[in-house]
Amino acid sequence: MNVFSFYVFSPVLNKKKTNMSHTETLTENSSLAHSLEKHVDVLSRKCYQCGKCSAGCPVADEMDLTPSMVMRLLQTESPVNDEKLLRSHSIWLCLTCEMCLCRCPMEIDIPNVMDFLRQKSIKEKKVNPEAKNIIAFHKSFLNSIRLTGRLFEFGLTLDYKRRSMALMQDVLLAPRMITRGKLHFIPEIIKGRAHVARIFKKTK
Amino acid sequence: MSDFEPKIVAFVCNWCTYAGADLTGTSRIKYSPSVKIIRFPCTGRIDFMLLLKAFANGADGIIVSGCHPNDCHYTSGNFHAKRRWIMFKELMDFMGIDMKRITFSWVSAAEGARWAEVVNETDARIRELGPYISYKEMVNRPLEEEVRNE
Amino acid sequence: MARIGVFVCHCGENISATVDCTKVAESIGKLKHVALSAEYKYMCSDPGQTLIKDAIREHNLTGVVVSACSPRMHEPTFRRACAEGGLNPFLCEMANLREHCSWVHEKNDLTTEKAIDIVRTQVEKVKLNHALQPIRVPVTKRALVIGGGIAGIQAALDIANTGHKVVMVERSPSIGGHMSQLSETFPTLDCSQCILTPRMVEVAQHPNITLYTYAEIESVEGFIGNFKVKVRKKAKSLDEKTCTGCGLCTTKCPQKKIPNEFEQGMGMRPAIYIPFPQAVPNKPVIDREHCTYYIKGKCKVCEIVCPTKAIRFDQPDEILDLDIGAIVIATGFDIKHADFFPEYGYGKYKDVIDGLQFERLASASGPTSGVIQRPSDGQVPKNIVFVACAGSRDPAKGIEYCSKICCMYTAKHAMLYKHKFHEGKAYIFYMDIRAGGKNYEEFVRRAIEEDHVDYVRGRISTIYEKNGKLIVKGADTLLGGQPVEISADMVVLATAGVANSGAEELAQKLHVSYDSHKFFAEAHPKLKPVETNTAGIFLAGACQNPKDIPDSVSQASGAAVKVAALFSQDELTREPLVAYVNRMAPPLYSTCVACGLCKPVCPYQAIESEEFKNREGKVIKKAAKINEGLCQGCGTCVAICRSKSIDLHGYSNNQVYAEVVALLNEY
Amino acid sequence: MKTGIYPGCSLNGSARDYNESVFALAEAFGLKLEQVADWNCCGATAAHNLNKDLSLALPARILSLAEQNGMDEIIVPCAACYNRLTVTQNELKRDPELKNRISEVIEMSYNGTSQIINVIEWIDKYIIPELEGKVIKPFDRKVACYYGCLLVRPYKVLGYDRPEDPQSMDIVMSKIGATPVYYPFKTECCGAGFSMSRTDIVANLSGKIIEDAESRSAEAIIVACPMCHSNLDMRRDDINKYWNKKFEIPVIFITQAVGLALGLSAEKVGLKRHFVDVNVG
Repeated sequence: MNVFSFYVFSPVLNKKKTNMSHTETLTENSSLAHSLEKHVDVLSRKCYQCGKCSAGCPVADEMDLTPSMVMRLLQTESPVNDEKLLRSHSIWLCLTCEMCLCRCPMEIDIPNVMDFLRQKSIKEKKVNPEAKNIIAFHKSFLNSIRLTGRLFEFGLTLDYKRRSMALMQDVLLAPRMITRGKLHFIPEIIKGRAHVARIFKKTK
Repeated sequence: MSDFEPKIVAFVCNWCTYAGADLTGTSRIKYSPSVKIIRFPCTGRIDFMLLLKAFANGADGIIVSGCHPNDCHYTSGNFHAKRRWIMFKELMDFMGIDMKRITFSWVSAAEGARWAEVVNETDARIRELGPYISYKEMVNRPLEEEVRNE
Repeated sequence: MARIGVFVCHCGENISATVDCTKVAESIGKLKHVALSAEYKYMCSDPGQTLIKDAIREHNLTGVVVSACSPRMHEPTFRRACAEGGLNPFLCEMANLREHCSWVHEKNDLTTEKAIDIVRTQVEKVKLNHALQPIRVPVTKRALVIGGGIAGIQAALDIANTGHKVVMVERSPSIGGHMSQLSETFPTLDCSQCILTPRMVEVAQHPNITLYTYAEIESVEGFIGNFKVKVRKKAKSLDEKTCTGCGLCTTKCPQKKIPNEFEQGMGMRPAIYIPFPQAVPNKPVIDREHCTYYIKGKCKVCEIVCPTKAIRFDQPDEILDLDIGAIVIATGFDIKHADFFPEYGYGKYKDVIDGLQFERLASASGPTSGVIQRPSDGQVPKNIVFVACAGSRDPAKGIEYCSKICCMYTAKHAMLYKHKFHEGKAYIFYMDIRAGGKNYEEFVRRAIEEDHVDYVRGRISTIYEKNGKLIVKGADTLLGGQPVEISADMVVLATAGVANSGAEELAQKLHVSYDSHKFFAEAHPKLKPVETNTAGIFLAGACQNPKDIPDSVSQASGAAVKVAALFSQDELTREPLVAYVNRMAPPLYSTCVACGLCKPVCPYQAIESEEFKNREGKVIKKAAKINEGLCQGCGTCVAICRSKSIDLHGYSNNQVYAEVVALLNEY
Repeated sequence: MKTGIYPGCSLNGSARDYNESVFALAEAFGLKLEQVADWNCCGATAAHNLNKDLSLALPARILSLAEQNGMDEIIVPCAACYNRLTVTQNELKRDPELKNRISEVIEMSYNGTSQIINVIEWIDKYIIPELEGKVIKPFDRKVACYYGCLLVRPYKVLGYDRPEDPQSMDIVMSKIGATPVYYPFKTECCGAGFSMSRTDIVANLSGKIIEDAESRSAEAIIVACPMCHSNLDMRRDDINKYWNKKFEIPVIFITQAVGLALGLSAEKVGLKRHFVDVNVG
C-alpha cells in the first residue's frame, strides 16, 4: 500500500460545503470524521497539526497514536485509517485530563473525540487487546453502580480481578486499607437502586 | 411553507456594510438570494418611512445595517439612525409589524463573513415567520372568510 | 421621455456562470423606457466602453445602467465612459450583479431573478437622476505623516522630495520606530541602525519636512485636499531651541529606575531621557509620570545642572492647527508580550523573552552590548529554544492570522545566536516556515544547513522552570507527535504582531475603517492596498498588518506617489452628491420653515440659514441653506427634515422610494 | 439559601478522611450540610468512556434529587464528581432536546437550578470570611498546591479559576499561614482512573508530580480531589518502586489543612487514615 492510498479510498475529500442548508448536497459519507461532525459536533478538519496536544499529553509516550496523529488519521477519511483508529491502544490510554483541549489553538474537543472513538470501538468489537484491563475496570465499575447505585470498591476490585485475571495485584494494599477504615465489605445499597438499573437499561 | 421565497430588503450604508457585502462577494461566501441591497450614503440618510413603504410593497423582512458605533464615515450618522430607530420601532410595533422581521446590525467593511451571517440569520428567521401579511389584511381576512361562509 | 440603456456584463464568467445574463438583458429590455438592453463579455474593456459610448449617441440615451461589478470598483470607469459618449456622468448608475449576486449565490433561477430585480431597481432609479456638475475644491499641498517609523520616514522623504511640504507627527520622543530597535535585518544581516540612522537624520534636516515628536493627533476634520488637523505637542518640559542635547541632565537625574521602553524593559532609564543615542531629535524629554519634581514637588536637579538653562517645568501642552491636503497613516504595530501566554508562565520567567527583547540583547548598542545573556543571571545561554507562532494562528487566543514576519526573524535570531556563540544549540519550534520573499527561503536554508539550527515541527505545550533551567515540552509532529522535552537556558517567543495601541481611537478620529484586530483597512484588498475608504488618507507599513521592512518601505513609497499625484493638481473635483434645500418662486421661497432641526445633526457645519427680504428690506422668510463646499453628502439632514425640504443628489427621496418599489414589484 | 452536599462514592469509601474533614470544618463553623437524599454514583470516567447518555443520565438524577430536596447549591468535594455534574448541567442547558431525552431516561423533571460548587469555592464563601481569629495553629509550611485536571478543565464549562497556574487553593493556603511554592505541576494529570488498570502509568505520572513538589522543598502536597489523593498517597509504594526512590512528602486535603490550622485534632480530620505519615507536630 503506498502512502497516498488514502486519497484513493477517500470518497469525498473535496466535499463542498455551503452556508445554505436547503441547497446542501452531501454525498453519503460513512467516515469517522463525518460521523464525528454529525454526532458530537467536532470538526477534525480544523486541526492543522501543530502537535500542541501531543506535546502536553501526559500519556503520549505510551500511545501508539499520539493525539495529533489521531486527528490526522481522521482527516484522511480513509477506511483503512479509520480502522486503525478504532483498533488503537491510544483511545483507551487517554485519561480525559483535557490538557489537549485546554491548550488547543483551534479549540478542538479531543477528549470528546476519544470518547466517541471508544464507544464506536466497543460497538464494532474492535477493542485493542492491550486495553482489555482498562475496559475490564470500566465495566466492573459500571456494573457495581448498576447493581447497588453506588460504587462498591471492594466488589469492584473483586469483579475487576475476575475480569482481568490480575489476581495478585494490590493484595498487599487491601489489609492496609482495612486498618485505615477505607475498605468496606458490605455494599451500600440505595433505595433508588431499581431506578438506577432502569437508567442503565434505557441508555444501553 | 417550503415554496415560500421571502423578499428581504437590506438598507445599507455605502462605507461599511455595502463594502462589507462586496467583501462577502470577493471572498465567495454564499448566502441566501432572498436579500436585495439598496445603497445609501449613510444609515443616517435612511428615512424609516422607507421601511413602511417596503412592507407595503410586499417585503417580508428588512435589514438595516451600517458602520459600528464610532466608526461612521461621517462621524455620527449611525448614531442618528440608531436614535431615530429607537423611536420608530415603537411606532412599527404599534402598527402591528413583528419586530422579528427587522434586523438592525453593524457590519464593517472588513466583515464579509459577518454580512453573510446577518443575511442567513435573517433569512432563516423570516422563513420561520412566513410571509408578511399587513395589519389591514389580517383584520380583513377573517371578516371576508365570515362573509364567504354565510 | 426617458430612454435608458442597460448594459449587462458577463465579467468573463464571473457573472454569467451563475446568472443567466441573456435572460436578464431580455427581460429588462421589455421594461418601459428601456431603449436598449445589451450584454457583453467585458463591459469595462475598451470595446465594452465603446459599446456604451456608441449606444448613447445612437439611441440618444438619457440614462445608462451598467449591470456589472460593485460601483465601488468601476463606477468612475463607466461614468467617464458616459461623459465621453456625451452623457452627463451622473446619469449613469451601476447594478451590482457580481459581488452582491453572482459571487454569493448558486446557479439557479432565483439568482437570475434577483439579478433582474437589482437591474430593474437601478433602471427606476436612473430615470430620476439629474445631470450634475462636479464641485471644485482647492488642494492644500501639505501632507501629514502620522508615525515616524521606517514606513513614515520613507513616505515623508518621498513626498518631500517631490517638492511638497510634509508634517511628520511621532508619538514618542524620537523617530525610528521598531526598526531602530532591531539588531540586524534579514535576509542580508546588515545592521539595522546603520541603514536607518542616515534616513532619520535626513528627515530632521529636510527643508520640506517639519517634524513634531512627542506629539499626537488631537482631531481631524474636513475632507480630501482640505483637512483641518489639530496636533497636540506634549510638553517636553524643555526649550528645544536652547537645549544643545549635551545630555548632562540625563546623567544627573536621580530617578534612574524606570524600565526603558526602547530596551523593551531590559534596561533602565532616568526620568529625563533621550530614548537612545542615535535619537532624532537628539534632545531629552521629561517623563512627567516618573519625574520626582512632578510627583513630589521638589528635585529640579536637571534645571540646576543644565548649562543652557533649557528646562521648562511649567511648559504646557501645545495645540497646533494645521491645514493638510493628504494624510499618510504609518503608525506601525506592536507585539504581544510574554505575559500573554498562560501556558508559558504569564510572563513570570525572566528567561522567557519576546522577539524584540532578543533584538535588544543581540544589538551591539543594547543593554548587554550585543552579548546574548540570560536576563536572570547574566549567563550566556548554552541553548535557546525559539518558539514560532507564539500567539499567531491561534484562534483560541483571538489571533487567527499569520504575523508574517516571525518565521524570518526567528531564523535570523537563531543565526545571530549561533554566530555569536558557536557551541550553543538553537532549536526552533515551528508549524510551517513561511519564507516567501526575495532570498528568504535561501536564508532559512542557510540557518538550517550552515548554522545547524535545529528545526522541530511542533508547537510548545508548556514551559516551566526547574533548577534554573526552563523545561520546554513540545512534540515532533514529523515523528508522529513524539514528545520532545528540552531543558533550555533561554526561550524566545516569536509573539504575534498586533495593532499598535491607540490605533482604534486614531481610526475613529480619521474616519477610516479598521478590521476586527484594529489594523487599518485598505480600500480594496488587491487594487487599492494603499488607499483607505476615506479619500485623501493613505496607509503605509505595519499599521495595516504585520509587515517586514521591504514591504513597509515599498508601501510607503506607494502612498507617497498617491499623495504626490493628488498634489499635482491645484483643484480637485468632487462628486456633487450633496444635499440641497428646495427653492421656489416668491412668496413661498422654500417649503423649509427654518425649524433648525437639520443644523445640529450635520457633522460638517454645512447648514446655514438664509434670509429672504421684501422690497422694504424686512425679513419675510428664513430657510436653511447648504454650503456645497462643506457638505459631504451623508444625508442625515434629509432623513431628519420634517417637511421634506432637504434632498440629496444621487439619493433623493424620489429615487430611494422608487428603488424600494421597483425592487419589490415586477413590472 | 439551602446548601446540600453530594459526597460521591469515594468519600464514602477510600476517601473517608476527606469526608470527615469536610464535615469537621462544617461543624466548626456551624454550617449545615444535608446530603442529597438517596444519591447515586456520578458514573465517573467509566461512564463517559463507554456510554455518553449514561454519563449524562447518572449526574442528571443526582441534580434532580437535589432540586427535589430544595437545594439552591450543592457542594461537591470530589473534583471528579464536580466535573461530571457541572459538565452535565452545562450540556443539558446547551441542548434542550438532550435535556428532554435525559429527563425521560431518568423519569424525573430536571431544571438545572441547583448551583454546583467545589470545595474551594465553599471554603471561600463560608469559611474564609469567618476565619479571622480562628487560626490557632497556623499551617506554617511550604506547600505545593495540586489542583489536578478536573477542578479547572474544561475551562469553558467550569469557568473556575484560570486553567494554567490556578491560584484559588494557593490563596486559601496562604490565609491559614502556609507558603505556597512555585509549582508547575499544579494541573498535570496524576493518572486518575488508571489507578487499578494501569498502575504503571499512575506510578509514572504521580511520581513526576511528587518529585517536582519535593524538589521545590515543599513539605506537603495539598489536594482537593479524592482520586488525586489516592494516587499520590495510597499508591505511594508503587510510585517509590517505579521511581526507585523514597518519596516521603505527605498529601493532605485542603479541608484537612484548614482543619488543622483551626486546631482540630489529626483524628478529627482523618489524618490517621493516610498511608503516608503526616507529621502534625
